[in-house]
Amino acid sequence: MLNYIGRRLLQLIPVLLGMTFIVFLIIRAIPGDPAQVILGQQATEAAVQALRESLGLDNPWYVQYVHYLGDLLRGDLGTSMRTREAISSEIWPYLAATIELAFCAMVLAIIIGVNAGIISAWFQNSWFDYTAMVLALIGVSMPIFWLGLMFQWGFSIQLDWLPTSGREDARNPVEPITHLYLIDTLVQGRFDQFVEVLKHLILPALALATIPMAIIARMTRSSMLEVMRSDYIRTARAKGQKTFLVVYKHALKNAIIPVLTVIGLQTGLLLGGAILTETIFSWPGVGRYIYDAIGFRDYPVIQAGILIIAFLFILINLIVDILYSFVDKRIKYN
Amino acid sequence: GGSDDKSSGDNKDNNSSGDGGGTLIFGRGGDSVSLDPITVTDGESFAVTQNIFETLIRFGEQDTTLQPGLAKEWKVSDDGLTYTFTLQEGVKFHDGTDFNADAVVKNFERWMNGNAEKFPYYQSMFGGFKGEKSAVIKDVKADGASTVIITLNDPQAPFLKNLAMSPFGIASPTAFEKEGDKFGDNPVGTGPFKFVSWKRNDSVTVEKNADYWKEGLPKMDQVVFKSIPDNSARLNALKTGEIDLATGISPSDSASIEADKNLQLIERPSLNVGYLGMTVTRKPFDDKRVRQAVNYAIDKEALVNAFYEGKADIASNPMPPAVSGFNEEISAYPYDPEKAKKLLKEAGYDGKEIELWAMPVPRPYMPDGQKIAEAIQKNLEDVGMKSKIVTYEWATYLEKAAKGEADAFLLGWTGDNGDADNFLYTLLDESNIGSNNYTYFKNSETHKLLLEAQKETDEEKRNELYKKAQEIFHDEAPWVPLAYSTPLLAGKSTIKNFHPHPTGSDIFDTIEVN
Amino acid sequence: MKKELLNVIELETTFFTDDGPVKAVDGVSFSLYEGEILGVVGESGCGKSVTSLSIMGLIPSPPGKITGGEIMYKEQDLTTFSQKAMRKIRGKDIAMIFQEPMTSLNPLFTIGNQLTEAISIHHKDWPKKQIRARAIEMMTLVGLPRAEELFKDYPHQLSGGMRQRVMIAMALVCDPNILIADEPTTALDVTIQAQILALMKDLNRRLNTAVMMITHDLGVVAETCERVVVMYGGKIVEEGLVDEIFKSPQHPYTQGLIQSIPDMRYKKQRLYAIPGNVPKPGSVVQGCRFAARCEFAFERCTIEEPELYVVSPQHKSRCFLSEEGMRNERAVIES
Amino acid sequence: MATEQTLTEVKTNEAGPWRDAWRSFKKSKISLIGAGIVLLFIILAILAPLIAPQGINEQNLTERLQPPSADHWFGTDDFGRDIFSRVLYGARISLWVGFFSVIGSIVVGSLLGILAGYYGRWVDTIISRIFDIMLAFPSILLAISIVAVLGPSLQNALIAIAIVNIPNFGRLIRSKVLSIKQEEYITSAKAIGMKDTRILFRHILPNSMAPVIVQGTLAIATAIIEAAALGFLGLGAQAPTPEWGKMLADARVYLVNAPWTMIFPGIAIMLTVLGFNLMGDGLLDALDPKMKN
Amino acid sequence: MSEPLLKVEGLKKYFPIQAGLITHTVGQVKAVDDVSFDVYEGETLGIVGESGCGKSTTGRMLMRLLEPTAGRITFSGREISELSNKELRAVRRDIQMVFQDPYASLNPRHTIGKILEEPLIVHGIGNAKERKARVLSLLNTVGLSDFHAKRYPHQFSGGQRQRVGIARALMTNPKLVIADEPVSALDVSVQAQVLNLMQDLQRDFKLTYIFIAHDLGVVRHISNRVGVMYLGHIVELAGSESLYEEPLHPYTQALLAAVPIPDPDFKREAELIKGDIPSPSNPPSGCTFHTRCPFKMDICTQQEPIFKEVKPGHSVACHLYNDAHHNDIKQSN
Ligand SMILES: Nc1ncnc2c1ncn2[C@@H]1O[C@H](COP(=O)(O)OP(=O)(O)OP(=O)(O)O)[C@@H](O)[C@H]1O
Ligand SMILES: Nc1ncnc2c1ncn2[C@@H]1O[C@H](COP(=O)(O)OP(=O)(O)OP(=O)(O)O)[C@@H](O)[C@H]1O
Ligand SMILES: [Mg+2]
Ligand SMILES: [Mg+2]
Repeated sequence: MLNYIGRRLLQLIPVLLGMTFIVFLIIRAIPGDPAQVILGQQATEAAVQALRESLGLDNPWYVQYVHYLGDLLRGDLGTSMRTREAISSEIWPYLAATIELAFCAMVLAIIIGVNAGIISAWFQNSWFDYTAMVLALIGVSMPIFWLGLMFQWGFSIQLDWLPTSGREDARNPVEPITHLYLIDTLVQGRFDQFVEVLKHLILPALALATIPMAIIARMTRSSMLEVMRSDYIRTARAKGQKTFLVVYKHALKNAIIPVLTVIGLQTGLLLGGAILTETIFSWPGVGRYIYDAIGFRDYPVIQAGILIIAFLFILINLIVDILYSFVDKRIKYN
Repeated sequence: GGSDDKSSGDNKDNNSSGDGGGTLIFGRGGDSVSLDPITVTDGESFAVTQNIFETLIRFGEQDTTLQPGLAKEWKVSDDGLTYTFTLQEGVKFHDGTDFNADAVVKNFERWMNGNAEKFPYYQSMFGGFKGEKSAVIKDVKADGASTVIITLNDPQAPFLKNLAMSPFGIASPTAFEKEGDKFGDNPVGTGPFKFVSWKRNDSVTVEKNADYWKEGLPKMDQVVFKSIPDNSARLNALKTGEIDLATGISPSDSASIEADKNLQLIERPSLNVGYLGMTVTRKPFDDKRVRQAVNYAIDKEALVNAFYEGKADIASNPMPPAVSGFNEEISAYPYDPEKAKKLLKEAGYDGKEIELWAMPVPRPYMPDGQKIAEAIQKNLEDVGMKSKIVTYEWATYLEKAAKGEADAFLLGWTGDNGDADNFLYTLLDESNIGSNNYTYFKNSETHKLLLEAQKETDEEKRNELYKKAQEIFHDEAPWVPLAYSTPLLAGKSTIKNFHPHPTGSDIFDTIEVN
Repeated sequence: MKKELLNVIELETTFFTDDGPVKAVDGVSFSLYEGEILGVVGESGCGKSVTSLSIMGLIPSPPGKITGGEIMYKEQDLTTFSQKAMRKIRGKDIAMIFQEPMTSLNPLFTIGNQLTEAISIHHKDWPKKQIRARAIEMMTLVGLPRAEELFKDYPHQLSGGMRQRVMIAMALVCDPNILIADEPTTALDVTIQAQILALMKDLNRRLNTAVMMITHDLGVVAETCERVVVMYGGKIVEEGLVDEIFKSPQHPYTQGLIQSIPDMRYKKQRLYAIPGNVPKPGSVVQGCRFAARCEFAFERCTIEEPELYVVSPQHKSRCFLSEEGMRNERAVIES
Repeated sequence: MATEQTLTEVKTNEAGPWRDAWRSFKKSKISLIGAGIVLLFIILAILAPLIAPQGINEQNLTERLQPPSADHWFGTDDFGRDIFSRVLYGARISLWVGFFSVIGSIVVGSLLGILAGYYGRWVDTIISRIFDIMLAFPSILLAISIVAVLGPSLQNALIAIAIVNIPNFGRLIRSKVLSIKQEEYITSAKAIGMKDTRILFRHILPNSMAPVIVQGTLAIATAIIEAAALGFLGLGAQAPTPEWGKMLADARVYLVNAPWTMIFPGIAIMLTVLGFNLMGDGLLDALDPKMKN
Repeated sequence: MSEPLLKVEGLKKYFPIQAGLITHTVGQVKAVDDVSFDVYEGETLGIVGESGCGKSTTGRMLMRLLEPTAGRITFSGREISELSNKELRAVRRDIQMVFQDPYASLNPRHTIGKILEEPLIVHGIGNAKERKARVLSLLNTVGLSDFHAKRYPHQFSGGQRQRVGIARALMTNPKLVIADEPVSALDVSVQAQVLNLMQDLQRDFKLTYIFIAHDLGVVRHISNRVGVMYLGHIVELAGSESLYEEPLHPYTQALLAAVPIPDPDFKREAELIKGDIPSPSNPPSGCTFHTRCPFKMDICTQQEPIFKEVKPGHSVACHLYNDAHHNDIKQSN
């Protein structure tokens, strides 16, 4: 087990290295002079040149890359060109916002998706199955940025049930500790704020959850159907086991394995897709952070942001792989 | 972040206390970059620092006239090289440090010993840093506790206006000496509000400075600067009551706001101009007649009505009327497609398709570059000029335009300090080719006029020089000036005494919410 | 005469597929007696598994459905039982083991878990200890060594033979009256098959469980069963005591089948081969299903469907040649 | 004999693997609906100039933001342009982007996949690693980065989407090649003395096509959404192109006052994507039932 | 006796087992371990054994579909293991193979006609017309009709598919046909048809067969000589009469005893053997059968028995028949 994790971590090294290189290349290839951007429209040429030098932008790219790698190894993600803050120290609140959003979305997607999939498979060809699967197909086909706007239009503007944007009620701001507001408010015993935070989470999380939810539901269903046809399910039924237990004990555990992969993949995609949701709901997350940084040519921030998301993505998939081995003892990692 | 947490916690009150007080949630388009004003150049940062810091001289409530700030009064020597400021007394910084001449000198010393990267605005407004030849300020000295003397190397006509700009807010020396580079996270000034906390990309919270030196101000207990990047999301938040006041209202929404009795539309006096620039070094715009033809071809009125929703005036000059020196005698080219066609024919325009660059980001002077470009495209097509709309990401856009790569491009300018020089010289003088003179326009006459005006301290004479220059610009037509827009804000109808400032950085000392 | 445990009467099971309904089992009737081992033999697709799954009420539905007949057990018709009632029967009264020991055990649960589950379903009141003891007792009974250790193992850690033993243990753990074994040894190697067959015979004798042994291997039938039912195309074509069926098979299909197997004990010069192919299930045929491949077919065979004629008290055959009056004729044809 | 023979031939000709796939595809109502939707949009796209009541760029500033009416079925936008016409033309753009970006990824992906799968060893290691790295980035993020480099335009969005999808197809083909290499009919082809290249092109590739077609159809759906997302973020099509995502971005401001400017392009995206998804699902069942999981 | 058509000496195939932090070989599956036998023209050599004993691996190595780890394979006097790819393809004209799963071994996207024609195209035999004629003639030979050429594999029954598989193997007029469990997947009644067909073809085309199967009855029926494999070794090889009547190796005896006989009167005499087949990745020391052998002696656990002829035409690898094993030990020391 440890051996396996160790091996997977070792295997990550070339991928991570490749990732840093690709990110670095892409960022360098973006046209535009960050120095000019930092100083703005009214800056003089001399000032721009001076800034360029002091940022090391006039070094050849490989020198910049080596410096960059060296810094990364020291845990230094660089300094934002715009705010002049160390990215490693300023990124957490953004990341926390995204993580909180993504986590809630994923929890929603998993709970609803998996159960809808199970029930659809259990009552195959029933009206529930048809409805759920049609909804799932529509869900997969949904442009979430549009869906998000429609939610906003419907639930915030027309019905005025839920807030349109942000993470908290600005009149009653959360005192951040971990920057995961659900946790922070609970720790401080501020249930009024907790409810506010939840209210702010609902729409973006729902929008973000739509696609993974649909995909998970479909995957669970087909995986369940496959498993339900298998011999050991027949065995369980031949023992006289209750259908509920056959489904939720015997079948689910087997069917969940491919679903786990999908969950892992979708979590990563969701982190990327958050950029759209964050735009629509003014969510101060890492997606916006990167997107804004692109606008400002804030190289170090773009690099660090993309790298961190990609790293999280890899990490999640690693965790999923490890989860497998807990679910399925057959998977021998040696 | 701020360690001062008495604001959070138990104040669940809303802002309905009769005599002001309460919290104002101000929704805006972006987050601050830093809260140390001298280090930044962006309006969103200034919007906050304006309320925490004060400058020696401040602008008028809604114009760019010079008013006493932290300096009660000032004198200029005849040669224009020595400025003597008398400071307000009894003012304290938020951290308790006394505000006095010493503090002012320390601020100037901090700035003068910096560099272009750290303090970009100091460089661009005052020419350079200590010891540099181009530096405007020679030195700054305290004369007693409440007098400061600033000596210049060369006279600078807009010097006082420059000093009134937000970056030159006076900070507590104790604090910036202690915090160093982190001062931007923990700003301490003398302003009406004290810094409380900053949630990146989300909100900055400031609270009432109870010891503010202006009696009875500020009215609000707390102001939250909330960033909601998306215009429509911001408006939605206003409508649902999540915020009280919103900037960056798109003109297209003005009608619906005016119709809503819970909301009011607030206009910010204009200090900007939006224009279509034509790069005079590129065909076909190297021919004056073609440029004039384009001026005739564009239906500015329709544009202003459609995309500024009437919240703008048709522009006739490269600077807005609020700036002294504006030439009222010049009127904009009328919409005359026939004339345009004729001029094009005269010029022998070959029908070559041009690239029409559209701004990728909204700015007050250009609420929707894409759409305006589309409309212009149509206008040009009507007179036989084919164009292709091109856009780049904002930074690239500016950079490429500065390199003279655009045929025709949309752009605009918001004045920094309300001086004509800041428009005409910056945008159209040959010495700014490659930076802000994107049209590459070059004219020996205007060059002479503008340089002369920089040295001229007599207001009348100076204005004459600028008016003359504007005539030449009108005739040479490197631009199609499109509009002087009044940027819009919207707020709850309960908001009172809010006077948005043309520079875009508002001080919330007088604002009240009932 | 032994007591009749199970009586299947005119069972008809249909699959409603996209290509129309397929009658996989078409009017099958037979009885299973106490303590006996009944062989059900036939080539693939003839409906053996569907018959057994019908008895268990485990026909995958949709698309399958019992469309006719009765399955009488303890004077009740199982086809009328609800799923809930059926669950009480399954495992406790009628147990089943399957062809693929590799896939019939849930790969994600330990052997112990699956065995004890089988017990606790029907003995909810038993304490954990008792359940465990019973499971281990059963494992020992089916010849699984180191039962205690195996208890914690996962199926993939066991060999095919051991897994089939686990399956048998699981089936017998609640003392069922009937054990349906659907090709329990087909996937196993010969040496292992011999062990499992021996085990089943032994258990049948010791526990007096009636076994319905489904197989396509006549060798297995000859070795283990007392009575046998031969199926072809969803129907029973011949039924009788093993001795009789092997010595004097009545139906041409049974005859062909027996002759077409190479015998290991001596060398046949040339095998008898039934011409043609096993019919596609669901193909509608007029008359006798086997007529197209039958050497002895005559006109009547293609028009009219023969019934199960009684040849001797325990021996029936679905062939006109077995009809009372035809016996003599048959002798003529055969000679 | 001749006549009987030809009769049987005619009948048996109907039964190739593709025919079978078509038959089972036809059987599924859902996939037919999907194909119907796709076909409808294709027809609309082709006939857009004929059907559209107005040109895509016919501005009429006096008729801005009109709600749906008999004249303007979907209402008008802020230029007074007919949204229905623009949505119709938008179909051209979305289908074009979807189709060609996927073709691009299939071509490049297949090439790399075949190289990796067939030659194995270090070729495989390098190509697979590159795929791993690319897949480690959430696709929309990668696409945004690529567009940031190339500059925002429809064409660059198409290229970015194509690049982002390459590893998906590459991996698919690679795994297909690897698994088909193990199939017994490949062994039997080797056993009759067939050359490797012939095996690759006559046996392995044709048998890998089914999943590529399925994946391709589904990828078109994703590509359409991704293109719209980029357009929405201002990184794809530029004004006045009536690209759906771009139309949504332009219409956001009118969410409250003129919701129809948002609703119709959104529905158009959803329907087209749904069509391709349904069709892909049907194809999956018809062409490659084994691939389902 | 004449020269053998195929001579196999010391054939081995070890599959590496890979694992570890940085993948490396941690062990081997000894799928085939030192197998030697001859095949004579016109005969059928049967190979039996339980699953995983290495039958298929052996068959595949004979055609070099798998590269042997060691050993020599000589076909018609040519060393197959040393041929270049080009020469090898030519040899594959003379050696053909029939596979166990008749469905999996036919490309589902090709018609039967195309499948059958392909060997001819590959070897450049005949022009289009001649090829077509040959396809039709062979179709008829294996009992199918002309119109079947236009059909696809999935439209056939298992037996018919296996006929196609056989027809394909015969397209190039091979000398040797290796049939790997050609009837295991078939129904009993159809199995007899295919066995008969194979016998007829052998007679008509003067074929030599290597017939791999696990059904002892089938092997006896079709083979002249039979080799019994256990865990990668051939433990006994003899004429089928001799092998079935007087099996020498305890494993052969156990195997024969385990086969159910379709005769209710038959009474089993021999004891059943106990235990499972060990894993080929970790075979027992000495004689690999010793874990299950009722006659196990001390030497069996230590020393591998030598495969040798103990009676004319009857070879066995068992210490029971090795009087000279003491000498052998001395020699090896
Ligand atoms: N789920 C199903 N859907 C449709 N048809 C089915 C299904 N299950 C079985 N059948 C049909 O019923 C027929 C009888 O199947 P059954 O499994 O009983 O055969 P069998 O005699 O057990 O064969 P085998 O020896 O291959 O196990 C099959 O040929 C098949 O066509
Ligand atoms: N490619 C391979 N890699 C690793 N091990 C293999 C490979 N092919 C076969 N083996 C192993 O070699 C051993 C012999 O396999 P082989 O297929 O020759 O057996 P067989 O006698 O044909 O069995 P069966 O009767 O099941 O077909 C088995 O244990 C198998 O697991
Ligand atoms: Mg069966
Ligand atoms: Mg094999």
